[in-house]
Amino acid sequence: MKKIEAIIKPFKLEDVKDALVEAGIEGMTVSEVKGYGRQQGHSELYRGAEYVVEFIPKIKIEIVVSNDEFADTAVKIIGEAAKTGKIGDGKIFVSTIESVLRIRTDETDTDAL
Amino acid sequence: MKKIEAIIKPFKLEDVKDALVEAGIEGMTVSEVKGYGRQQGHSELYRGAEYVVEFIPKIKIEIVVSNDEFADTAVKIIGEAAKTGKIGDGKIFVSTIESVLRIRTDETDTDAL
Amino acid sequence: MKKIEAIIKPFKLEDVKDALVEAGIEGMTVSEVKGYGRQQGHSELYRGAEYVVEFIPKIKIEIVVSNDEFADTAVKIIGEAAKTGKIGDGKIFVSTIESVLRIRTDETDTDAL
Amino acid sequence: MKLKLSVLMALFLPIFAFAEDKLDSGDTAWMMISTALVLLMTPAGLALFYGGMTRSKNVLNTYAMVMGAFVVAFLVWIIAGYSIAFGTNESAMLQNVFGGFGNVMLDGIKWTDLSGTYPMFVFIAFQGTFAAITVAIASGSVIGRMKFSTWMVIVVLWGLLVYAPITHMVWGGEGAYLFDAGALDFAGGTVVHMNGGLAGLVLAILIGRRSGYPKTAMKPYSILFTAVGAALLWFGWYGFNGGSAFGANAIAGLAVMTTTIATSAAAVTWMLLEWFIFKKPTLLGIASGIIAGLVAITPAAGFVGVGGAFAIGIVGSVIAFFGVIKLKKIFGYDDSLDAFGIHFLAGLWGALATAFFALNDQALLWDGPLKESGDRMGQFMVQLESVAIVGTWTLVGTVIVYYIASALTGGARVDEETEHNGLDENIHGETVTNA
Amino acid sequence: MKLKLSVLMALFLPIFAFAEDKLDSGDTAWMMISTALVLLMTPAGLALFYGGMTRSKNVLNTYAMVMGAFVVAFLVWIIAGYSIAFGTNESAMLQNVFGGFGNVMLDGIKWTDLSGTYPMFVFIAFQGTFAAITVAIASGSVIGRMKFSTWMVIVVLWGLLVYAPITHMVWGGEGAYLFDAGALDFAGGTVVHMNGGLAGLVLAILIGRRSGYPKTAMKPYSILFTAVGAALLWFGWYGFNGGSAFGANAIAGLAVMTTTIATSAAAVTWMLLEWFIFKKPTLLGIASGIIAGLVAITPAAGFVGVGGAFAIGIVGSVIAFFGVIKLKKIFGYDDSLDAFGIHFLAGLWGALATAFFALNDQALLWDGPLKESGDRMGQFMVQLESVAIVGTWTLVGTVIVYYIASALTGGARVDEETEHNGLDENIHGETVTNA
Amino acid sequence: MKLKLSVLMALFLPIFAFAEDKLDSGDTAWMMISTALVLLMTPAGLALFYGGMTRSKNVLNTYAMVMGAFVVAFLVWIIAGYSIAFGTNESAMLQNVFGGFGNVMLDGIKWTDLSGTYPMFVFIAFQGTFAAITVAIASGSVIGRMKFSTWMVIVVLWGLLVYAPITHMVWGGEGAYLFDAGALDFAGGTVVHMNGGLAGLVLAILIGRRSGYPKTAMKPYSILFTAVGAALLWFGWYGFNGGSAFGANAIAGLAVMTTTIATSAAAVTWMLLEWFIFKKPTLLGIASGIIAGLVAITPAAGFVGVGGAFAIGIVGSVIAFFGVIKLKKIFGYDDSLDAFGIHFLAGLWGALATAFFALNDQALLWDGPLKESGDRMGQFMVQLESVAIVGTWTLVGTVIVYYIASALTGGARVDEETEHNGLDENIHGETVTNA
Ligand SMILES: Nc1ncnc2c1ncn2[C@@H]1O[C@H](COP(=O)(O)OP(=O)(O)O)[C@@H](O)[C@H]1O
Ligand SMILES: Nc1ncnc2c1ncn2[C@@H]1O[C@H](COP(=O)(O)OP(=O)(O)O)[C@@H](O)[C@H]1O
Ligand SMILES: Nc1ncnc2c1ncn2[C@@H]1O[C@H](COP(=O)(O)OP(=O)(O)O)[C@@H](O)[C@H]1O
Repeated sequence: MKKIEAIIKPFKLEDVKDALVEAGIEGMTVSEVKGYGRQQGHSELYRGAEYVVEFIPKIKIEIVVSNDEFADTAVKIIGEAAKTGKIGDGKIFVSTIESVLRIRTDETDTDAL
Repeated sequence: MKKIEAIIKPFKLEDVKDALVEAGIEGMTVSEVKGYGRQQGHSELYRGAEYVVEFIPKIKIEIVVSNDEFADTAVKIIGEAAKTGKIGDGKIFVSTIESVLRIRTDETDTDAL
Repeated sequence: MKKIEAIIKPFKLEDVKDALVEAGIEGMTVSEVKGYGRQQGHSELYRGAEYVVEFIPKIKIEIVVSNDEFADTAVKIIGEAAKTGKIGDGKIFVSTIESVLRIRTDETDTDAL
Repeated sequence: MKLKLSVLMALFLPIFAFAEDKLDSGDTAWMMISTALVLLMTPAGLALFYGGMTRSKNVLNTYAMVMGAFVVAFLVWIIAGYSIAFGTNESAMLQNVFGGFGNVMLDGIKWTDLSGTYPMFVFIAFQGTFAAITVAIASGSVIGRMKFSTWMVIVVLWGLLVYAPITHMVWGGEGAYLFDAGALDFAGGTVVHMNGGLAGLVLAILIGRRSGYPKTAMKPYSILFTAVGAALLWFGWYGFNGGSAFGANAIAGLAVMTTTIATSAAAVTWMLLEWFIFKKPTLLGIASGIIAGLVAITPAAGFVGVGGAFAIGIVGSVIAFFGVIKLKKIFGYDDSLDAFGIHFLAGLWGALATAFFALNDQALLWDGPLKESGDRMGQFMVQLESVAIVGTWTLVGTVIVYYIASALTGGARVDEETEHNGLDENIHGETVTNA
Repeated sequence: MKLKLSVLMALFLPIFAFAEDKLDSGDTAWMMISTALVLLMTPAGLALFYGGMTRSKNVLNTYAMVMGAFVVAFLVWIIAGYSIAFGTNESAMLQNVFGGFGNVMLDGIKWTDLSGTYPMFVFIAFQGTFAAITVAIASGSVIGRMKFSTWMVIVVLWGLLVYAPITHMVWGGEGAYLFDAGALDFAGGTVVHMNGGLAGLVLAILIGRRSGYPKTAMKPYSILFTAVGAALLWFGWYGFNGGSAFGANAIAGLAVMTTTIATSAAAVTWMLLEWFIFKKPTLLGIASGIIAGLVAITPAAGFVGVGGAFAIGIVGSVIAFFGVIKLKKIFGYDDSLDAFGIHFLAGLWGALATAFFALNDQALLWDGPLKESGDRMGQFMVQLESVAIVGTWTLVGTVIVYYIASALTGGARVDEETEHNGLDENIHGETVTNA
Repeated sequence: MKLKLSVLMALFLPIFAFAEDKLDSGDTAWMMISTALVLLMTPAGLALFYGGMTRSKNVLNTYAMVMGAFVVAFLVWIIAGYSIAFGTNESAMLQNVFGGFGNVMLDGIKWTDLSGTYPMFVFIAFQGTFAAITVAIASGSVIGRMKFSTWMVIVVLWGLLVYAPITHMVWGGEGAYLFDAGALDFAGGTVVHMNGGLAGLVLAILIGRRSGYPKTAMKPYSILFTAVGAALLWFGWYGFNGGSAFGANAIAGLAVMTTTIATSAAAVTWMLLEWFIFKKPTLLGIASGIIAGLVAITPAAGFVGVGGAFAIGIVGSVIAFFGVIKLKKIFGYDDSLDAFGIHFLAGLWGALATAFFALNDQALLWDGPLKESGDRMGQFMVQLESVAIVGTWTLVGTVIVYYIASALTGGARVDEETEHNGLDENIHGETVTNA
């Protein structure tokens, strides 16, 4: 099983979620994170002192899927839906998950997804 | 070494933590996430417009343990403590961790846990 | 490719980020988490009832790098910059990432980092 | 009746500039601003004080219970409450507890009518804000588990069956039972605070504890809001106590002074108690001390001097502290935001202490044993009697109101899921903050 | 002119203690506190009411638009607004709409001058707070997309070209067009609420909708702040309506009473409408009902009785509810925080309803068909006329002001990125909260 | 003494309705509401203004320092402060700086006593709220690193050793040094703002900077709260400045007007300065300008006209802006929330500017060179002298108070861990918000 972790721009979450659901992926977990990268943050002002906000709000989406094929599909869909073409669009990471348990039913692995 | 990632209902955190500690697992990292899945969110009202809150608050627990045995125990304990039997109880994912460092002491891997 | 996950004390974030950037690592994702471990939390008071805050605010840093060497460097740098020598300094975990996609450009793997 | 008293006072105190049946612009200004100040206390002061102390999932519900209570209770007051409280009943027996329905919808009152030296309409509005805050206080005890519908019905019934008759008995003028007995309650120690606080306890016991209480830590959403609420309540209280002199006169000035002293002393007391006992002085403690002091001085504000204000504030704070920290644990009831612990106990203390600390000054006192013969012990017995009668009426009335309201709304308590998810989400469809 | 009226009233009502040309300390106290109360309404009440309803990324910008509007508009008022509104023009024709520049920078006014029974300076400051809140109301319609610079320019121009002449027409005394016609607007139903609300709509249409509207859910930052804002507005409104009696007199007392009744009734109405239609009574709904009631009773506060206050509050709430929930959807304009839906509609209703509910009481009424001959239909026609004229002036004036301001600041709308990231960040360099 | 002056004024101004030794209900109403307004400024206005600007880990501590300062300082005022400030010393030499202990615990004052035309108790309570806010202002400079216990001791000692004698010198009536010299300080430019602001700086220097200052970005918890605090301060300031006329009279009316003008002008000025210099007008800037304007006009509010108010507000804002943005950096002290930068500098400016902008009007002025002989330069020298003497007293007194308090509480500064984790957690055991 594979885990897809995508870091995207917050305002793209809705689009990405819709695209994934349309493609049949029905479970995901998202969290608010802050990203540091090439994208320049805006600057804030406090009592005349300007400081750059280097960490920019991003959304992390985590999806566990049962096989490589689904993983590829998911990566593709997210990549398309999250793209604006401007710096800071984010990244998608894929890694391996060894086992899964659905707490409610005790189903495991592929059944649990 | 293994990493256990569990997505659970927020109000179960206390029970899960207690059960883990009782079983000798003394370190964990938790974060607030939002989950999308079969569980239906509630609806919110704004100026008469009703919209469904699709992302439901969940808690993610991450635990790194030194071997498969501990991993199995942890999964079992969490699975039991977090269960309500209702949709949305969440999932537990297990993956492999290659190395660990305890920052304070520079101990590594199993010693660091 | 490797993923480094570090759990550190929040007030060390600035130092760690600076050290990483100096070493040429230019992308990272951070999030606010709460840690449970040996470090004792402070106690809060409400209407005379004292309760210990067991989950202590921590920062999680995630960095994906293209090879083992970079991973070692990153772990070393973080380990040094985040150290205070007091309980609760945190841990660093390393795992494998199979593929990476930069959303903006569709570059993959090492190119995407 | 307090109304009468201010007129009577004019005879004793030549420094008061007013004469009967003539509008005095200074008194009118003071009573109008006092009305606005007491209004502010409920939808801003109390709502924030309570809202900040609730768990984040119930903050808006708490606010809605307080703000909703105000608007409903005020209408009830205009429709019939005022008539019951301050109307005059033809039957002398009924007049003891019940002013009748002669002024329903303010029938018979013209905008040019005066109450002493200021418009009668201002008096009615001023009193209406008292009616509204009293029931709103009670909400603090049942937060986090009562249906909003049940609460709204309680507000209606309670205003008619409990608040209005009690007000009549204490402040309803000649022929009213406790008024005739000579009870001293300057601005509502019995009528408002004991009454609202005890109603809270009764409701809390009838509806039962919040699930998880007292095991689960129920953390306040934000004490910052509670502190702001306390500050606004303090501000508004100058209208509450100062306005209860019914004019911009020396008695109002005295009330302003004693209110500030007692409140400050109570806040310092609570802070020190926490510091000595728990090693940590909390902001919630300072805010709670402020409220305890304000409540304690309420029945006494226009009767006591500087020393009395200190004593009432300090002891009132100790008693409320004890109620909040100890009593609640001993008996195990879930008085969620301590309406009983603070309002009932400090109000009770203030009502009784008035007998001992009231200045023996003819120009200040209302008719009663102390004024007539300097009989403090006799006055204390009257105070005891008024406390007992008000307490009993509240107790019985609130139980009746609860059961009717519960029956009308299909049970008073929200279902488990609602309690668990929070009332904000399930009842109101709102969340306290959206990032 | 309202000024005159209070003096005139002294002749009819012997219960009023003042005499011409003599300072009355009670009236002065009341007018000063009323000024402070109305001040509070803008940088605290309205700013919180609006700020809480905006998305988190625009909260500080919303606050700055309201608070900034106040300080700029008040200066504009002192510099020339007052003169245009309350000055006296030598040309009788011009005097219909324009008081001239005789009192620019308050020239010719001494600190010892009186306005009836209290200092002229207090009258000017009091009226200045009205000028400021009116334009601030309009900001609610264009939140989240207008440049701060454009807004500041609008505030300046609008105060001179729209607010001041309208105020002159309605309240500018003998020779002023609508004043002479006998329009009844006690505290600003046309001058303030219709005017500000319609200006909001015009600006909203001219600048266009927020990107994503109405598809995207635009969640309010925190209804808690909105509720506090509503409570502070209510509190301040006693100065707004009560102070519009220009003295601590029986008319002020009547306004205090009708304001409280209409507001409570409107809040309960909105709550019940939501409950029946959407199954959930929201805190935002209660708060909105409060504002709707306050707005609706404003033009009528010192003219109607208890029954009239109930009717005006209840119907005003229904109408504003309809404006906010339905009308906006039907026409598709983005009246972001419902300045038009609530202020214009409830203000319009109140202005017209005054003709029907005003008490036929010589001591209360201002000159006009109702007072002169008990002609309600005639009065209604005058009210209609005043509504039409004020509406037209606002419409045309606001369009002109918008285009000038837009031209001066290189376009009225922020760029896409700013709108997307939030105006707090890009315009002010601030974030609403830092953990 | 200001007390006297209001009585004196009655002789000059026949428009004032009061006569000696007779309670005037309008003046009494005004002074009571002014007292309530000034009270509100501390535990709500200043506490929010400061709380919002602190880092999230110190918000509740900041609030507790301000609210705690109020309650302690008020009690100190009643116990001995009032006596020192407004008592009369038998020794003419001591009377220059010290009113003696004759009125300790308000001994000798009856509730029927008057201060001019309103109750003496109201005067004492009103002045007590000034004593309390003055020391609370100073807390802004030392936030985030001072022990709560040290602070509480400072509040007690400072109220007696610094505030009360300074008040005596300036406002203590005949025989008091600066009063006799003819210093003009209408509502506390020297007594309150310079005094509190300078005390803040002294404490900030003695206790040292926050760790990490000025390198680390110390972000404000929420400017939203700061803006609300500024609005509440503004509202309360009508009591502060208007109440300093000690009656509802034309001077109070003048103060209401000048206060609103100067504040609006200062806010606009600060906004424009930021806009031109930093390209971004911040909400914090608007709020800071409001406070700067309020402070600057305080000593002048009842003495100047429209033009003077504009000038004092605008320049006061420029000076405070310079203090906050530049001076702090140049000298490197950590005046955390700019108590010195805003209160001292704008207060100093206002005190000096009063000499130049005061209207040469016998009915307004207090005794002094300007009134006696139209000698502005002489008046300026008196103002300079009063600024120098108050400054020196504050400086020396605050140093002494600091060292005593520090010694009594085992060092004034919290330990490193507490500073690092935040004072909320370690000192009060509370967190600003619980999700
Ligand atoms: N090496 C990395 N490891 C983890 N996260 C990264 C890494 N590089 C970038 N990111 C995340 O991706 C986001 C976008 O990266 P950035 O360099 O700003 O633009 P782009 O995605 O267009 O290359 C960052 O804000 C950060 O959250
Ligand atoms: N494929 C998935 N990948 C990542 N997280 C998932 C996935 N499926 C479900 N989740 C997480 O588990 C939570 C519970 O899933 P849900 O389908 O609602 O109920 P259940 O756990 O009972 O099957 C979701 O809210 C989401 O956070
Ligand atoms: N086994 C574990 N799995 C995941 N996170 C852990 C684990 N052990 C510790 N942590 C994280 O590391 C943090 C520090 O651990 P702690 O035991 O308090 O001190 P130290 O790092 O000095 O050993 C914890 O707060 C927690 O977030």
